[in-house]
Amino acid sequence: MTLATYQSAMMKIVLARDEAPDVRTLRLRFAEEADRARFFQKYRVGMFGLYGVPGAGESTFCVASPPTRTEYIECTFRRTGRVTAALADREVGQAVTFRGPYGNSFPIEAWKGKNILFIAGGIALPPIRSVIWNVLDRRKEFADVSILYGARTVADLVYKDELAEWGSRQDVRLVTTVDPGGETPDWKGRIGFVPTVLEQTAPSSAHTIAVVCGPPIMIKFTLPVLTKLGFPPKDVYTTLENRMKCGVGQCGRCNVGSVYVCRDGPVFTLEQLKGMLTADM
Amino acid sequence: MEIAEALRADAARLLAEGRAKLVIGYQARGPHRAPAFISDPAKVNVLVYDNLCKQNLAVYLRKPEVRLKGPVAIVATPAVMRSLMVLAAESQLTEATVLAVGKDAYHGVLDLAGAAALLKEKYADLAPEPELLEALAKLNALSPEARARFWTGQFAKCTRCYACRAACPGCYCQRCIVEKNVPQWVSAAAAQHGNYAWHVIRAFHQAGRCTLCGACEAACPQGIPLMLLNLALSEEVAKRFGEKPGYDPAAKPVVGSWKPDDDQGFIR
Amino acid sequence: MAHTESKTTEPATGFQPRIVAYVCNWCTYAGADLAGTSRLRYPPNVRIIKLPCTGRIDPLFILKAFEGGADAVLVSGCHPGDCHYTSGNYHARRRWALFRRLLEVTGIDERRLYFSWVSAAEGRKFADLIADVTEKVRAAGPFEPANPARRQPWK
Amino acid sequence: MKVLDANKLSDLAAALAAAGYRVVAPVRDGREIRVQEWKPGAAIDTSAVPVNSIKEFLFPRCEVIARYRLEGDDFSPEPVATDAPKTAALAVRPCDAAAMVILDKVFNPGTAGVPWPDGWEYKDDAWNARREATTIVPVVCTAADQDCFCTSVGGAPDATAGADAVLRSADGGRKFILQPLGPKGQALVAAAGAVLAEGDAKADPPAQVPVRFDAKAVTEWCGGNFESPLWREVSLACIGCGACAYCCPTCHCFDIQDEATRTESVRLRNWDTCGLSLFTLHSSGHNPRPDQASRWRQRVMHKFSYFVEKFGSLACTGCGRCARLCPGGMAIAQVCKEIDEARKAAVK
Repeated sequence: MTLATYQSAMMKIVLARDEAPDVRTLRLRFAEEADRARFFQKYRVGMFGLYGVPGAGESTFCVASPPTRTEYIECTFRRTGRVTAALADREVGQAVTFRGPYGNSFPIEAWKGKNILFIAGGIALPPIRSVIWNVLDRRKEFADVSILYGARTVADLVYKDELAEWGSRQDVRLVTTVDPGGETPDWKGRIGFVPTVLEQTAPSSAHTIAVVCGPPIMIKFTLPVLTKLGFPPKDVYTTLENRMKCGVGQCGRCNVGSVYVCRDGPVFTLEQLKGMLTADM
Repeated sequence: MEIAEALRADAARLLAEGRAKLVIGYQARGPHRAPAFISDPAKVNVLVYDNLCKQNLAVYLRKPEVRLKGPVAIVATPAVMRSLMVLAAESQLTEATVLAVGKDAYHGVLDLAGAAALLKEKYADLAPEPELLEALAKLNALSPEARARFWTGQFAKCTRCYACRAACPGCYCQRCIVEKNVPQWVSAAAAQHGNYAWHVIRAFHQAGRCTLCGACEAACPQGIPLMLLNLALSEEVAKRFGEKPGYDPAAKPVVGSWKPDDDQGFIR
Repeated sequence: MAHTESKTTEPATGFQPRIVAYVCNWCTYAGADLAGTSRLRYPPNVRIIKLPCTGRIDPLFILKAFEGGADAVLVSGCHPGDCHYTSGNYHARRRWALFRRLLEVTGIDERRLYFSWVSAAEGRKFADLIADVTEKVRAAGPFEPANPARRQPWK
Repeated sequence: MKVLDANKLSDLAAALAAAGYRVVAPVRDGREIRVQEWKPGAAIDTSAVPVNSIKEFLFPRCEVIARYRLEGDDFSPEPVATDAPKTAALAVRPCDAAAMVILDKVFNPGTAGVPWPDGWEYKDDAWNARREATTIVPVVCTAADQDCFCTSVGGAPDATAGADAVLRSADGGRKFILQPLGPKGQALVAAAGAVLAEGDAKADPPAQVPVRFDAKAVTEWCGGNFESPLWREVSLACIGCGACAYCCPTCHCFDIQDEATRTESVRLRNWDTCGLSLFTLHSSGHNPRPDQASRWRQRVMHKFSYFVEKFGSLACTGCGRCARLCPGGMAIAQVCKEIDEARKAAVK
């Protein structure tokens, strides 16, 4: 018997890139066409998966590439423990395991015609990078696209090439910022914490969807600013990353109150979050 | 119930005088004796003391939620006092307010030095239960293979709930070796080799520190005779190094110190 | 460390013990080196793992060797007074004295666990030691497959 | 009706073993009574609630869920063999049988009448295979101790939820009546053969288990009291081990970890519990449940609030093991009683 729930697909690393100190992106190709087809049949932007190296274990990350790119998936992660170290040490041509996609997704079909504001901090850009690319790959379907991205230091900014690309596009408004003291002499972006910069740039909330992802402390201070700017809670989206093991609503690890982040999330609106026991997050 | 009455009076007094903001003692819950956490002098009446009061309350002194409610006064049997001595020797506490209870006596409110003096004066000859000594003697008499079989059977019961660790006042590491996974020294699975490594390392990390209070074995929901391991080590500590931990709040750790003339007959 | 494995070494010539030796860098390893450069013969049954000092040899290392199926473990370092770090071997001595008792009571007796002091000048002692330990372990036979310290195959 | 003498439980076990069942039953093991695989000669002891539940025979403490062959830096998947022997859980407790129905909701979603997001397809094959292969035969409790509280959580000493057959003490403890309750139970009775006699016996009255708290009230209170100071007070005695969760018949949280030799890696599913501080610790160092109070709250909330909300039932069957075995002398029933009282006091 095979345990279907825990069966992983075999993936081959086709590209590996260091984004920032200890932050790495892997581009993975499905070894089996059937696995690829199954994945993309289900995959919507915002879903996550479990990436593994046998002997080290599995780790949960969002799929960082959009469903509009159907030949591969990407993940970006920080090297912090046993599994992420093993993943980071794998090289192009080697294999890793993957199972997913799991969870819910951003309802971007419902956002057509609206402005979209992305707000991300540090290593939390990858979970919404897939949304950004999904929107940009279908650029005509959406109105204004703005991205506010901050990190502790210039070195900690991830996807530097893509930031440059987004910054040079006429149809994207990109604001990058680093925490005070994190700038370099040639830094051209802003200096300040994400919530502060958000308040300064004061984007309009009219017909706008906000997608926020960042460390708990950034989220805590950003949400009130969005409220102040007039964003209704139902139009503010975020994606939670709790510790997960099974990914399928059984292991009990990602509970936030009665919510299983893996099953009921990871994408939530601020409206939903308000009804949740955020102290448990 | 003379002891309990004296305890209640002193507990109420300590709380009323502000010398303690929390008294940890024992209360009855059906046939069980559960810890009582009292901060209101009017509620000291729940305190009881009898020979069912076996839990080593010293374990709570390392719990942040309990510390926050301090300063703490603790109802302490000789076993608990010995744990306090070990904790003091290891710089885990600098002072203590102890409501010292003995087998049939109440010794009043003592500080750390007072408890140390009391232990030396009245409880210097604390010895393991005869049943335990006998069980270890029986185990020693077996062949190595038979001992291995015995422990295979015992460790097979282990669910890795870590009640033994949680119940031990001496197991106060912020992150236990078994929870470290880079590298993973001890298998986390409740299976043969991980269970063996866990129990051996748990016992070894108590070597020279264990006061034979029995909290680990009493806590084990599966009834694994952990005291056999602890006693074997304690006997060796006494025999080789002449040490009996838990009497001197300034003692040097047995493992972690050394003497040039330590026996090395087993080294070639 | 996670990659130890249980495999009984039983070539056609009969039982060949697998002995894991944890040795210190400054004395015993140098002693083993001297045995080699002096062209002294000793049985090839020992796998040497070099550590900075006997003080660094955690009992977990010994458990890991048995977990992977070592038939015996040898731990060796500088003679008392010779420690490169002054007192590492004195600390280790106390630890071993207690740890061997713990292993004994759980069923791993003195036929499986050896301790020695071998200095950088004692190539001969090292060779003789390995020969003697190998003989003793050969006599003791393979480490029991069912011993609780050993990893069992996953079902 | 099918009856057998009270001292013939082992004969029944032997007959079932001979018929190809793996029999698991409560057997005395030193100071404990433990549900374990019955071996010839072992005396089945129903005198007290065993220290373990039957959970571990359907959801083992550790289990291989994936396997890989390692060759240098390469690896390839290997098949996993799930062990699901035909099993009879004999003379176990009604509260354990009831717990398996609760666990079905987690491991076999969709089929147990549980509301679940559309298209949820993740069933646990291993659980389902073992569940299918297991015939559960509880014995009606004729005695209860002060830690039993099945009647407070919708159970009863003679409840048959999750049971395929039931043993009833009869004729003042001299006999057992074995009553099949479904096809699996009937198959077991048939397999038992001549050990069971056709006869007549009068069932003894089940134990009296007083209702200790109002579970509905606890659920209701939990819904609005996540931040209550009561959690901090009642959890002071908690020393942070997993004794309660691992003896619990309904606790089902687990961890997934890899273990490898040089040639083989297994992905293991190990029991885990919200009581341990590492359970929710993020690799960043952030811990959503930083203290024992929040961890203990999770335990109570999960059983009495979240599970009710998600699955429509409590995740507690009142077996009382957690209270009997808690090294810190805690009792969930006591806490529920305090909650019930706190609620009543608040209403006044």
